[in-house]
Amino acid sequence: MAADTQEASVDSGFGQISRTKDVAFRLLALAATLIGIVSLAALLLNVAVDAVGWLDWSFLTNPPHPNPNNAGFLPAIVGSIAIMIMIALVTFPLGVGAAIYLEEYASDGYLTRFIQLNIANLAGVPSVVYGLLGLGLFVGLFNIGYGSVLAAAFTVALLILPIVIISAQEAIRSVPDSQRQASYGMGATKWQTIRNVVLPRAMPGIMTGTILALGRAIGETAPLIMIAAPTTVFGVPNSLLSKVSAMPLQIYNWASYPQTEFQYGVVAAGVVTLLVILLTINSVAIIIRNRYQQRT
Amino acid sequence: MTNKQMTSSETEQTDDQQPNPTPGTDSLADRGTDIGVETSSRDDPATVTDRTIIESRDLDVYYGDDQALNGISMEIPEQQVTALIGPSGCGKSTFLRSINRMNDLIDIARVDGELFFREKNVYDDDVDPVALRRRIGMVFQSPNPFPKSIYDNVAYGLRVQGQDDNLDEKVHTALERAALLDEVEDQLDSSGLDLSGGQQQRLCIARAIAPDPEVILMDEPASALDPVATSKIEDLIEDLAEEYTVIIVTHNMQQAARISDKTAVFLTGGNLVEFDDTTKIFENPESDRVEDYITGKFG
Amino acid sequence: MTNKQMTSSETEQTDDQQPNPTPGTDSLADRGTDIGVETSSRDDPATVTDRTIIESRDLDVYYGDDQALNGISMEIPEQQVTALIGPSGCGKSTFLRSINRMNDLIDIARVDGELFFREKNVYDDDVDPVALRRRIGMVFQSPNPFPKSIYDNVAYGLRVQGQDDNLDEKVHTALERAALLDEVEDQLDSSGLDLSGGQQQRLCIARAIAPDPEVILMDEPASALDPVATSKIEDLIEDLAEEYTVIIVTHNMQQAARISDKTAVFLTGGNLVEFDDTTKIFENPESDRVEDYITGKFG
Amino acid sequence: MSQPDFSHDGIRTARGTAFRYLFMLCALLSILTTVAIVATLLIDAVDFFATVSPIEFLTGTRWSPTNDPVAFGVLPLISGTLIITLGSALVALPIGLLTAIYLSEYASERRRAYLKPALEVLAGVPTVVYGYFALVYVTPALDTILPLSTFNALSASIMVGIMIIPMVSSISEDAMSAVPDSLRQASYGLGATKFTVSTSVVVPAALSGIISSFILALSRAIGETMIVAIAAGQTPRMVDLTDPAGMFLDSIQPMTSAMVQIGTGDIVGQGAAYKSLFAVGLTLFVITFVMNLVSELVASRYREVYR
Amino acid sequence: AGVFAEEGDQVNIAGSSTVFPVTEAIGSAFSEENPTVNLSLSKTGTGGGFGNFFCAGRTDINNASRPIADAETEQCGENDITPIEFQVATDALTVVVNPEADWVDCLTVDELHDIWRAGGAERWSDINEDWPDEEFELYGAATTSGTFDYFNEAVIGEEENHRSDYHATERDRTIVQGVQGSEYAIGYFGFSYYSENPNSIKALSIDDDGTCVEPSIETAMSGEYTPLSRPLFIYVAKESLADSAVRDFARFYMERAATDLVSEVGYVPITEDQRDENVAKLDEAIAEVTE
Ligand SMILES: Nc1ncnc2c1ncn2[C@@H]1O[C@H](COP(=O)(O)OP(=O)(O)OP(=O)(O)O)[C@@H](O)[C@H]1O
Ligand SMILES: Nc1ncnc2c1ncn2[C@@H]1O[C@H](COP(=O)(O)OP(=O)(O)OP(=O)(O)O)[C@@H](O)[C@H]1O
Ligand SMILES: [Mg+2]
Ligand SMILES: [Mg+2]
Ligand SMILES: O=P([O-])([O-])[O-]
Repeated sequence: MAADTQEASVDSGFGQISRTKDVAFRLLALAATLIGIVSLAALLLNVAVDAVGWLDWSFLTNPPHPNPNNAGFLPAIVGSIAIMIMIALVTFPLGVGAAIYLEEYASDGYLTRFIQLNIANLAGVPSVVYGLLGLGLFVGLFNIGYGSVLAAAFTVALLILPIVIISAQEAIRSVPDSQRQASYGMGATKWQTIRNVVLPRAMPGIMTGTILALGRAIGETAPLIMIAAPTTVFGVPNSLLSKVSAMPLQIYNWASYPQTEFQYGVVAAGVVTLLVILLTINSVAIIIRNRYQQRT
Repeated sequence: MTNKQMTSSETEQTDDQQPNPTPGTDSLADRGTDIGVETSSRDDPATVTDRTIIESRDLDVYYGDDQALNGISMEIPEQQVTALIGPSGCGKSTFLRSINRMNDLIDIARVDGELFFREKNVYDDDVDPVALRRRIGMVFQSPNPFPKSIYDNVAYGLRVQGQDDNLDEKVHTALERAALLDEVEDQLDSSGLDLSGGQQQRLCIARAIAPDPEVILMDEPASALDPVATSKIEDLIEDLAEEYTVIIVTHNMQQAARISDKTAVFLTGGNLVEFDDTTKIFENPESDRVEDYITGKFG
Repeated sequence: MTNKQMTSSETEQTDDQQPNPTPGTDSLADRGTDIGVETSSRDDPATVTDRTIIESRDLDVYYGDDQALNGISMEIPEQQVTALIGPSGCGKSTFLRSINRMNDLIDIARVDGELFFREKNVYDDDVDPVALRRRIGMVFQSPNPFPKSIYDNVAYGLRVQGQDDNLDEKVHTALERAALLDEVEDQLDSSGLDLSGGQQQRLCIARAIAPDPEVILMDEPASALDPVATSKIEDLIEDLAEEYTVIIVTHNMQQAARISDKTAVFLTGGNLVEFDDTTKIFENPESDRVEDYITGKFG
Repeated sequence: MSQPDFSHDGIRTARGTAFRYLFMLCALLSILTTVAIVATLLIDAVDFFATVSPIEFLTGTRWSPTNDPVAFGVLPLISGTLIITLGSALVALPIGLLTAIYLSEYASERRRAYLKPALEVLAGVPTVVYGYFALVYVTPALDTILPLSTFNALSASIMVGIMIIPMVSSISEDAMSAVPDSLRQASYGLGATKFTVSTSVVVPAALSGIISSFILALSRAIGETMIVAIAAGQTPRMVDLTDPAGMFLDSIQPMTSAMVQIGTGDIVGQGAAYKSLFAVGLTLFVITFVMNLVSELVASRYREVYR
Repeated sequence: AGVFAEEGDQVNIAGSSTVFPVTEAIGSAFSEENPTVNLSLSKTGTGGGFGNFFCAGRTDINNASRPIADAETEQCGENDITPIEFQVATDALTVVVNPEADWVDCLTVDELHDIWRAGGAERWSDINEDWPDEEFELYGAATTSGTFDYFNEAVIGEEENHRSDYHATERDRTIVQGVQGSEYAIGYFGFSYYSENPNSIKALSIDDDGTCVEPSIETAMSGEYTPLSRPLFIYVAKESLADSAVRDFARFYMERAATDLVSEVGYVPITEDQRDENVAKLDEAIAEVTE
């Protein structure tokens, strides 16, 4: 090798370029990533601690009561579950049907693009506006009773329908085209192909999306307020027209009670119950997703 | 041995994909042997019928504004193996798909001209493509079994077509004909996806023949397989031709030469340049361009 | 003309990618001309220095458990064009990226051995790869201008490296050296993405040379371009070598023969089989395998 | 030879058509929903505007639907919404963007695999819970260092901000991941540090996706109801933008919160006071609809760039 | 309603937030004995309950912290609803301030008037020069509430308006929190909200005729606490009594209103005489509709 004249400049030239900015930025970005998670964790810890002593069997099985020691969550829990079942019954077929139409039938025309854009937009309409829709449509026009199971379920179903459609579309889109080709090649009709090939393969994805959407539904409060769901319900709903309460609504109401024990006890117990149920729902979705993770 | 060397100027031509055919001086017959064609033993006249099962007349196919097939006319004989060969993009798959109207599934595809299946134009208004496809089986480039059990894969077509009497028997027969039964007999309930690539492709063939179609279309059925699996599929195809009409697209000229009775050579632009007995095509093609293609000058 | 024909048995070999070298009988020198190598005029000793700028000693590179380079030792001379050729996957890009430590960006990549840039091992702990890269420019396979104005593309490296005095002048000079100035002088504010492919690649070269590096690494810089654009880039590379050391990976042997002074031939397994003057490599290689590769027997 | 019979099977065809239209109906339901929303809002809003002029509604600076003298100026409510949006933007946009950069440029595959779902939990927590957190934990905590009203815009904004972080971060991250690696390589090749690559190449290239995420998140903040209804108070006042302390430390009333107040029965039906619910709802719908539309259009631009 | 005729085991109640705890306590006890009855209870304010629910035929019972107004009776009549009034408790409307507000323990009715009328005092010092020169932070009942109506009538009077620049809410808890959070706040609501939070807020005594009287169950029961002690009612729709669930609940309510259940939530229970009177009135109405 020759080149000895340049050696000095060479060594200095490879020295460390300042990384202060780089390192600082990295830490800043990491901190930003963690800040939401950490503060949520702190709040959850707080509420869990507050719920201790309040969240017990009698809380889960009693009706509400003005005395915090007797207050119970049962009608709200049952109400939420009843609403949820109804929502699932409504959104699942409608959502999957719309997704099938958009993915399997619709050609790429203006109407399709318009529907698609419209669905994306509906997913962003504030829930309180859906509440007004429910008030006008189900309580007003169809007269199915203020605050009834049906009115609540229909209202929230419309709210989560766009989410269900979008996730079902994604699931359907992930079915490889070679599978459809194989089916059509066998002389299957479009409907046979959809029923026997597309849907079975897309189903885990559709289920996951729907269950996650139900998780969102169970936390919705504003639409229920708008359709005048009652403040408090004793006893469990005995018909689709029964007035219904729901967990988030009961929590909202308890937050307005005079006694501090409600604020730092009963409400905390309600919040923990709601979050545990929500977490259970979401884990079911994740288990389904993992169990049926598709081979490609 | 000198003719094994590729000159640099030829390399350049190949890069640019601009064929510049140079008439060879060797006898074409000699070259036939030279390229190692083992011509099929199936052209023994006793096993071959001469009836035409599929005939296309002046068939054009367009994708949007692009023409993919240009006035294709050919008569495909019954119970023989017809190979479609040609460079990439020349329209082989398009032709295959226009036989069982799978092109209907492509929004922008449009077909002009006529295609007869046993003297019925399949593009007539009264033809239901679903009914058509029930008489024409199809096997694809890469194996695409459904994520169902082996049994259900084979039974699929039978069920779809409402032929669900004697299901067990039919499934077994199909697997047997596809030379797969011995390997999977004990695991009919396990998923079709758990098989090897070659087995999967034979499963797809079993699935295609189970409803007892008259024609089997195969679009490069072995291109995703290793040589061992490929040779099994090739054997199978020869067997199938005893009962079915097989039309196969392949990139592999040796394969076409080995297994087919008739060969159609498509060239770029969607033209059918030559269609004849396989022996003739590989040993003594009419067209210089076919000769160039077969001898590997381009494509 | 007979040697332009590729026989079918050769086709088969090519398919299987199993080289089966057969010693040729022609003189090697003859074949050099045969493949149309127009050896570079730049090996005129007056324009060539003999100083080594980059030297690798027994360099191994691994991706996870796979070894991509195997004990590479070579000395790359200053202000010359060195071409790296070899079949796909042989490690050419890997070697190139190990010079400016772009391999650091691949999580699973690991380097053993030494690589000296002006006698400093760039893998020493005290070497900051960022500083290293500021002295070694790089141009990639397909043009990758930033979605910014032409001006900002060229100014990017200057700004990043804090050389932002006389920005206008430096940008102009770089564009001029990259033979692009005339074509874009009036539209420096328009987006780099609006240029043609060949212009985009020259823009990327201008961007690479603007901060005045000592070495320019090019990884198949013309493979995404049409022949006209390619020839412009080739001219440019020859010009650049008057000031810079250029190391270029190419798949195109004619290109290597045309533009480089030195050629390194890598073969499968990450081995450097031969490294010598380009004329020598193309006219009279030492190794049979190199000969086979250059004459198109495999790869 | 007799021609084969490929004729259409009537039942099969009819069934196919029936399913087609059935599914189409499901898809059209979404359009019907939009129409129904607009119709419900409009019918009552029109009633409302028969008694209160739209000009008075849109320009009035006093909102007092029941107390004499009644006034229906929506501006105080809009200004309340503005404050919450501003406050939550200050929290969510920088944090969300930095998070996206961290996830897309810095985090290892493994770390991203658990950070992303963890972040998405933030968006899944029911808003009533956030509202409760704001009122019961955040406000008392902040009250020790700031002269805070029990109901204030600050804690509500912070909570809304935390809730929308995942919207910003995941959509922005998608856009950043769509930036081709070749651009990063080009930048590293020129001797750029990771910081420079992120800020001068990745972020500008992903800008339309990032902006789209911002708009979408802000639209969500504008429509957020329970957090503000619980924690921000019920004081419809014109916010003085020159007085940041007054803006955030005191009680305000955004549009959504006013709607809840009317909805919970504080106002007797039929009269203008009750109908104003729909006028406010319509205003909210129009604002968020336009924002969602803009966001969708901006996003479709970035999706096209690198396809 | 409509095709889905409502089932007989549903009792719907709306109305006063003041009366709410009483009904909630009794409803809770009732539902434990009658788990199949679905009892719903909304907190809408007295006026909201009459206007939006009860007289519109959507509820069977309305909680009320003031007697039904003429306009409301009329609205009910239009919809063929016959409201029957039952007094179920007595309340002491309580004026509260922050515990830190050590300068004030008692306000006269005139001073209250000055604080709460439209265009009245803005600062504490406007009432009494010795008091801090600080603006009031006012928390009060929403206009739909009986509390507002009662306070308006008893303190502000016909000639003047209640001020409107205050935190008006149906959620009394909000008032507790608001007053608790600010040294210069003042608010009013039903006694129970005070009795549950005696440490976080301070109740003021009221001077009507020269002596300061503090709000308590005793002073309300004895009638000393004027003018802010008031009767609380429920109104039952006579037509709903055809429903056995409503009947059962109304009877149950009348029995329990005279017990400790009421005093436990911070109100004065009715006397046994009042209870007997209520039961008789109820039985008479039931007899009429079940003929
Ligand atoms: N779905 C489609 N949409 C648009 N153009 C298409 C479509 N399918 C094929 N084409 C075009 O039609 C021409 C013929 O395609 P085809 O697939 O039939 O060729 P091929 O001979 O099968 O090629 P290969 O050997 O690569 O499979 C090509 O130019 C192709 O690009
Ligand atoms: N990022 C990576 N991760 C894992 N393996 C890699 C990576 N990059 C390259 N390899 C492997 O290392 C070997 C050498 O690759 P390299 O890209 O250097 O080859 P090459 O000679 O440049 O090939 P080509 O001409 O196709 O570009 C190949 O086997 C390749 O699969
Ligand atoms: Mg093809
Ligand atoms: Mg490479
Ligand atoms: O809720 P009120 O008792 O004040 O009507």
